[in-house]
Amino acid sequence: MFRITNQPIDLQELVRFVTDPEAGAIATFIGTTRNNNEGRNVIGLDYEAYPEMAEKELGRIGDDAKKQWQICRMAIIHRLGPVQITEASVMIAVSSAHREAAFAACRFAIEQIKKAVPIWKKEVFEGGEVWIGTQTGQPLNHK
Amino acid sequence: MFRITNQPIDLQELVRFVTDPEAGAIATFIGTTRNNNEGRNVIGLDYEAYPEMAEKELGRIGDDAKKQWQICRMAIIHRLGPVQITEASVMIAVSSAHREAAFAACRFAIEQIKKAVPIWKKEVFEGGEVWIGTQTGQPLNHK
Amino acid sequence: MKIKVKFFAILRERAGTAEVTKEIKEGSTVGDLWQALQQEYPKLNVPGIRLLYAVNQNYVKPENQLSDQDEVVFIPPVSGG
Amino acid sequence: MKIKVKFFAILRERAGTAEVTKEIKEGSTVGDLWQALQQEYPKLNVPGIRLLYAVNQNYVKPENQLSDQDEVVFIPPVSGG
Repeated sequence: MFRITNQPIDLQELVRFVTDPEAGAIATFIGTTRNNNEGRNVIGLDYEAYPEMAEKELGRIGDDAKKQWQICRMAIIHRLGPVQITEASVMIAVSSAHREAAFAACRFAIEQIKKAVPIWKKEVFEGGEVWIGTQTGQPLNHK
Repeated sequence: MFRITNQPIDLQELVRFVTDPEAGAIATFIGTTRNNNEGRNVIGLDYEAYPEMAEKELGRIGDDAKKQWQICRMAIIHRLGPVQITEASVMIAVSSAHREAAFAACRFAIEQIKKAVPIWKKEVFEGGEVWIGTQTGQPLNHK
Repeated sequence: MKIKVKFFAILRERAGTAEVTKEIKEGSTVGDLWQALQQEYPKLNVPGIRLLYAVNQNYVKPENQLSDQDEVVFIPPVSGG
Repeated sequence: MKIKVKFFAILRERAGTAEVTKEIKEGSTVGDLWQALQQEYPKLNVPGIRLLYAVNQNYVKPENQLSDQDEVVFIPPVSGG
């Protein structure tokens, strides 16, 4: 299950999806909006995506993870639109027979999301707003 | 929140507990009963603890994690009694400003639980039952 | 040939539109299209920005040649998660 | 002096009881107590098992001297998680 949504994400849905009688471990990751960033008081985040491609790239992360680790099932849901402090913007769940694979694939997924999935966040802070990553001009590699 | 329980564990309860406006990341781990182990068809697991000491040791894991990583909040709940296939025996949740600490502390917690917390599982499989770890006689270090 | 261009995030705000159809000559590359768009929408030139390029929802290099009806997106630094 | 001993998991099953109170002489160590218990409950001697020792809910070494009313647990290899 790899999708984007405009609704709050339900962790139980992901965990149910990856539940598997062959699995002894489920690792999950939740990205939440935190109240500060680089010294700014953050009011909230606002996410935008290139939807068709974002879902495709999330699925590709799943495929890549399955090539690298023995995992049972994987789910990623990324939320779009405004996400308030403490709310979740992304949730990942991975099940596997043994815990090493679940942890590794879960960590891999969040790193890849931050590198390669066409989703952008605008940070709304006290005194302004900014598209994160845009000013830094960090080089990104072509895949 | 560090405790043992005879009831099914509620992941939402742990996630709510570790939710923190200073946190940008929550990592969780769920240990589940899997339908096979070392070639045996597993019917279920049955957990027993030295309860007062188990909760104390879980709390110590939390203290040790806080010394090693910058984490916001942490919760561990371990279930006792029979745990059927796909059900959870243990859940861990850790929040932190940045994801590295949450992942590391979550991983640390499950490793420590398996080493130092006085909880035992009996595996009930087709044809018998066995206290896991007992026959192997693996040496354990004094703390 | 006709190319559908979608803008997201900072580029959507700079262009003042989320989608345009652009007429461009046969054999043009993604890089050529970007040059042409910057003429038309000078604000798309964000100082220091490093873009990725997608054609029909796949990442491509700027040398990639376009075909009629392609969907092209210029991808600002992603920041999901 | 009186020592409260609790048994768990395989040792509880082997002892056939979850808790006993054992009278033992002043100056005895955890290791001494274990020897005495094995006399009384020969089945506690599980071949190859490696135990840890807890007194009043803290891990201790077998040389640890006991005090009256201590609570002692012999901890088989743990397998939580």
